[in-house]
Amino acid sequence: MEEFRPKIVAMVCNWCTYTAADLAGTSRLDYPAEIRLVRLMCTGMIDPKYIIKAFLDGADGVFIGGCHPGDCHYIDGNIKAEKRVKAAASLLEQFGFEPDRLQLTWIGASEGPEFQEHMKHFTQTINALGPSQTRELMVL
Amino acid sequence: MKYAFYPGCSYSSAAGYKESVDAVIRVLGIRFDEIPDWNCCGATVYPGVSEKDTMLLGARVFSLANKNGYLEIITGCNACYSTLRKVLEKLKADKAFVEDVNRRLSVEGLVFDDNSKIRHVIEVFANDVPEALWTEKITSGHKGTRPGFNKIKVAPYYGCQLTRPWNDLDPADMLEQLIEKVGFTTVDHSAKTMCCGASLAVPHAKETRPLIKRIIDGAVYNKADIVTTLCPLCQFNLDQGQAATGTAIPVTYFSQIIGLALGLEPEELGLDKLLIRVKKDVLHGRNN
Amino acid sequence: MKHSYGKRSMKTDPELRDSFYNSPHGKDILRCIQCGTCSGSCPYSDQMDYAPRGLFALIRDNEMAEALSSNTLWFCSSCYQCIERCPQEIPVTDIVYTLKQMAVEMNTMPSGLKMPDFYAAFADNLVHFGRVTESLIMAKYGVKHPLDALKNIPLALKLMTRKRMDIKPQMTKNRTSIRAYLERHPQPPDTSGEKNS
Amino acid sequence: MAVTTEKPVIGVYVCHCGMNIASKVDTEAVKNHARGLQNVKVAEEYKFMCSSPGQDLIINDIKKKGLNRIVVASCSPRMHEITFRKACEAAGISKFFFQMANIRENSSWVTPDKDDATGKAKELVAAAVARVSHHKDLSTRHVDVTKSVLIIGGGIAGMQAALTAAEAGLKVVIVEREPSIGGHMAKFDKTFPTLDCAACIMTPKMVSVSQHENITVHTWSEVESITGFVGNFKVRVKKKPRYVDEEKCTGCGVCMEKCPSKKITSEFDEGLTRRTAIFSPFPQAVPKTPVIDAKNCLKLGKGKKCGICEKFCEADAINYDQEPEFVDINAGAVIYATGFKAFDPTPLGQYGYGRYQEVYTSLEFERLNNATGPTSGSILMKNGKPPETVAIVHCVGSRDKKYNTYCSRVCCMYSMKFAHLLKDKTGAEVWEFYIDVRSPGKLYEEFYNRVQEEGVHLVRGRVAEITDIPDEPEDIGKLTVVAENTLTMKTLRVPVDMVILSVGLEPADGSDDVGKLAGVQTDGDGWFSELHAKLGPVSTPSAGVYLAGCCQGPKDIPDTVAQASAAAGEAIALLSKGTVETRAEISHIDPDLCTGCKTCIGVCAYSAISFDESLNIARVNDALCQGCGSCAAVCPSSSAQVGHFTDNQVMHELEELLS
Repeated sequence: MEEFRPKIVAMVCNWCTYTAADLAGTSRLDYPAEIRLVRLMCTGMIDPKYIIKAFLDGADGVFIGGCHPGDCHYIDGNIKAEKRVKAAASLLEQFGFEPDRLQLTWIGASEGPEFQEHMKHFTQTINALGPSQTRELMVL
Repeated sequence: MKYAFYPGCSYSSAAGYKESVDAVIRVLGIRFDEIPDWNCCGATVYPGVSEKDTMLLGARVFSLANKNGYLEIITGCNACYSTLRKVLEKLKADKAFVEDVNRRLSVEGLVFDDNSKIRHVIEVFANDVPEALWTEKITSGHKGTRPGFNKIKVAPYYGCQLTRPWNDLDPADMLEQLIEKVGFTTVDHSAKTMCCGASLAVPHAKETRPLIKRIIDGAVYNKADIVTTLCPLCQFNLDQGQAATGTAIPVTYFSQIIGLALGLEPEELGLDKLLIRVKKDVLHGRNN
Repeated sequence: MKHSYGKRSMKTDPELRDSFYNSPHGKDILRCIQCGTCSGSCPYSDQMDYAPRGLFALIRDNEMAEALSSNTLWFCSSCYQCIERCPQEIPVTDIVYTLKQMAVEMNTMPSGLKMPDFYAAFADNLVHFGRVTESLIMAKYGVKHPLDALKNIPLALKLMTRKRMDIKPQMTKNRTSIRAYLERHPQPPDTSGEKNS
Repeated sequence: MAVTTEKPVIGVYVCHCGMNIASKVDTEAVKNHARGLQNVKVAEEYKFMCSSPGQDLIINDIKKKGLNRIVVASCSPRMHEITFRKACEAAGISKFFFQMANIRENSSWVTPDKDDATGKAKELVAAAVARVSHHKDLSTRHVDVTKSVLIIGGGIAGMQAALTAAEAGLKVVIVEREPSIGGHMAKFDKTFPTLDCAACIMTPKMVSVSQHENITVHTWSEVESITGFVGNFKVRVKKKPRYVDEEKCTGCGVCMEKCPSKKITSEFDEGLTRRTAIFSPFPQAVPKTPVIDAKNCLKLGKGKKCGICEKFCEADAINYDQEPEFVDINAGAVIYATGFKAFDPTPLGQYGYGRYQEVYTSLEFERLNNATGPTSGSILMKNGKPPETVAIVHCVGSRDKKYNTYCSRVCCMYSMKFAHLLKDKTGAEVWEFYIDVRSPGKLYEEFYNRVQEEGVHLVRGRVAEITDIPDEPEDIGKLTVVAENTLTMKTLRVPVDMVILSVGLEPADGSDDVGKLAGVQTDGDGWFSELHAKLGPVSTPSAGVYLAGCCQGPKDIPDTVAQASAAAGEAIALLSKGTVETRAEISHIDPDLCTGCKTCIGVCAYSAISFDESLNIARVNDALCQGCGSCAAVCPSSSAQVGHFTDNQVMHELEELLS
């Protein structure tokens, strides 16, 4: 059987992490192709159902990247996001899903190298966890 | 207080280092257990010959201490300190290598524990000995402390390998504080951590002269009565080297002046072994 | 015969270069901005044919062979001043150690250099006794460099009067095992006579 | 919100971006993949989609082939989304019917393997197609702007920006935390490379700033808070108590003469002189009104009954009871000009700063050399004698991983200036120690050559150490500078009388916090981040907020002035229209779905949601909503939706990405 290529979505904020991703690009800092970015205006607009939806659609990992606390373009959207992601995580956990599959991190606009690092590291984590059973688990 | 002690090869033949340390810890009630069957750390020579070998030499020293129930070892030599500390750092960073080392050491039934630590004797005196004990021993030293040591100007000399490359001696002015604590006066100078060239002194005496001179000058320009060191190689080099630099300022071990402050006799402290002798008025303090 | 337009730089064989660059800190020299802080800080740079900065420049020019036969390696006193000050945080001393090991391994020590003989004396002492004794190192080294030995006689006498001349070797009990540990100790080059470095 | 019911007819355009994309992504494969996607009628590839032929391709297809949705697979939307949205509008469809797939920054530039890069590009395109099918047209409104600019910092950058904006008829408010405007430039005597006197070009500017009818200056003040948004910022300024009435004070200076506490180190003179507790930092200060430094004032700080300044003030301007005062202002735009601070060389022990008295920082030397400085401009050592030999040490705290990795850009040139002035004033022998001489700028290289020809020793080598231990006894009392001359490969040991450390530049203290007030971020080194390294050097991601001078990175005076004018230009361009378009991507609450639970009201950071008691539903105020989507994320009935980021749109993008 062929090697496991995880599906990972990264929902990132337009002002910080998406900009960092652009910077990583401009600086040619490569990271795993498994990462697919979804650009949102703010992590604060991430409805927990987006996360659940992603896993139901077969995501093996969901990464959420926003501005460092205090840097949010919309005052405190990132802080709100943190709370909601926790909520989503605990919900998913009840269905026996590994918490490490969902990660929220702050990556500032100028942190291209950090973005690359996080992408590499998160992909390793997911690779280690293997394919997500979430779908089956949730159906039960 | 008891510690595993690593003398290193230059310790016993050094000018009263052993004598003075033994005398001082006796007074302070500290015990140094010499690591049984310790071997040479390889100093600055072996890392340039074979890194693997240096690792084993160092690992063996630590394991011997571990075997006797000590995780931490104490040494009085800067060269040993830096060589062994570098071995520790390399081993701690390389688990695979540790296994290899342990496999080799098992012949002697030894095991290297990577929680091992190393410190210099001065750290014991400066950080472990409680203030109270100092005040007690210094004021009411064996034969009563001689007056007037505060008129004696001491130039501290750290050498290179205790402070560099780590730069994390804490407190950074440990030696100065200790000198002041036992009642002497320190003189500030810019050569405290300059290299004295001990490791090249034998084959390259001529080329090493300027290194010795700038350190001695640092002390002389600041009107020091004596220089005090923490390493047998530094002490020997600065002491014998002055024959060629035309200066004659005594170079002691920090343990020797501490000994004086504790009221010990110059002979007990091996001060008679210095090539450049300490003047009487210094030994007995200046009253006027 | 091959025609040449001028002095050509020694071509280093790639293996030599790679084994250096693949050593623990080898690639760090690529960071060097050639500011000379290391050389300026080095207490023995005046004696070196190439001070550390120059050495790194040589290596980056593929002149590995020349770097390995430079006397620089043998004048490093391991004072770490260079490391402390290097603005690029290059572990200069450790890199010199690596180069020295390569030089010992390949026996590229320039002849007439005294340090390798001193190293040999030291290592020999260590290998035999597990510990070293200054007087014995001096004796062994003195055979190769009688002048240095002679110069040291007054000092030796003085030390004796101070009861500091240990002429019986210090040694460990378990010498065989220590010898077993040590894979290598330097074969000094045949330094015929006293050429000062 | 105009709802479009027509069936989506999509055109997909894959850009090569020269070789930037094409070298890694098989654009033809991506094109063919797109052709197979639902609702896609046209899929093309082209070398440069952003070029006008590229845009025409889109416009023509929309017109001729009846496309009503467009996807361009090229670079980051932060780069060209606006370009292609304009193209859509030009062709007569809503600019919101466009979606960009970033296959350059997100694929070709970051994916080593060609197949991976192509595969990823296909997925990104597919996701964009899925998303765009669900795009809706959105409407925007125009709101009036306040034709005024807030400028934070009154140094040369702030003043330049202020004058430019004020000349264009905008109202300007400068907030400066020091007692006077002028900043660092006011401390300089001469400026490179022309050597014209800083004061001569500075003082008139300070005066015109203070006299300009459109400029208000708040010195000894700090910005407390910034709220609102582009065109309509609400700013609260805190005026620290001056204890001197600006209206009444005539600036006669008697108070300063009489003040008994005279031993306070002068910040302006870099600690080389002492000042009084009631003080004006320098003679040409604007405003002239002094301030009482309460901490050091006998009466205010030490509880003594002194009161001498009050006694001697004929204008009766002293007021010990002054309290902090808060001023609220409206501003259409904000310009940051918070400048820099000089690197403190104390940690570099080997240079002996603070240990050897003849080791100076460059700013200290600027004062030492300044006509209004401690020595009235004659360069003297602490012993009152002029130096005979001086060493200038470049790159102190710059190009050094332990401190600042970056090059501070100005040090080489000001060091050359120092060398020239030293030769000129004292005839001293000058040694400059450099790693690399960096003189890119008009007449800079020429100035470097001039200094060389004046006989300054330029040594290529970073100084290793400075010691007071001389090589020769006759040099006792001098400092010996040790460095390798990397060109001769010799170690130099130069005995000198005086050493100048050319310290680098760092962001001003507290700039980080001031930046946060308007959502301006800092980079790894603490400088403010511009919108785009090349194309947006004075803008920031926050609309209506601009950067001027060193707060964005080390700069010399010409560059600072240029950038300050540019920042003012941006502000003028923004505000001269009189209105700004409200963002369309804002929240909307569907009255039919809203259950009136008020959860959204709690999470809105802009108090943009009000509650309609009569209908028992929540309503969004378009003017206040910023479109952050916090309400949408919490709305249990999904009645709150952010335009262009609706559940429907995001979910379809996710679904396609994961299919």
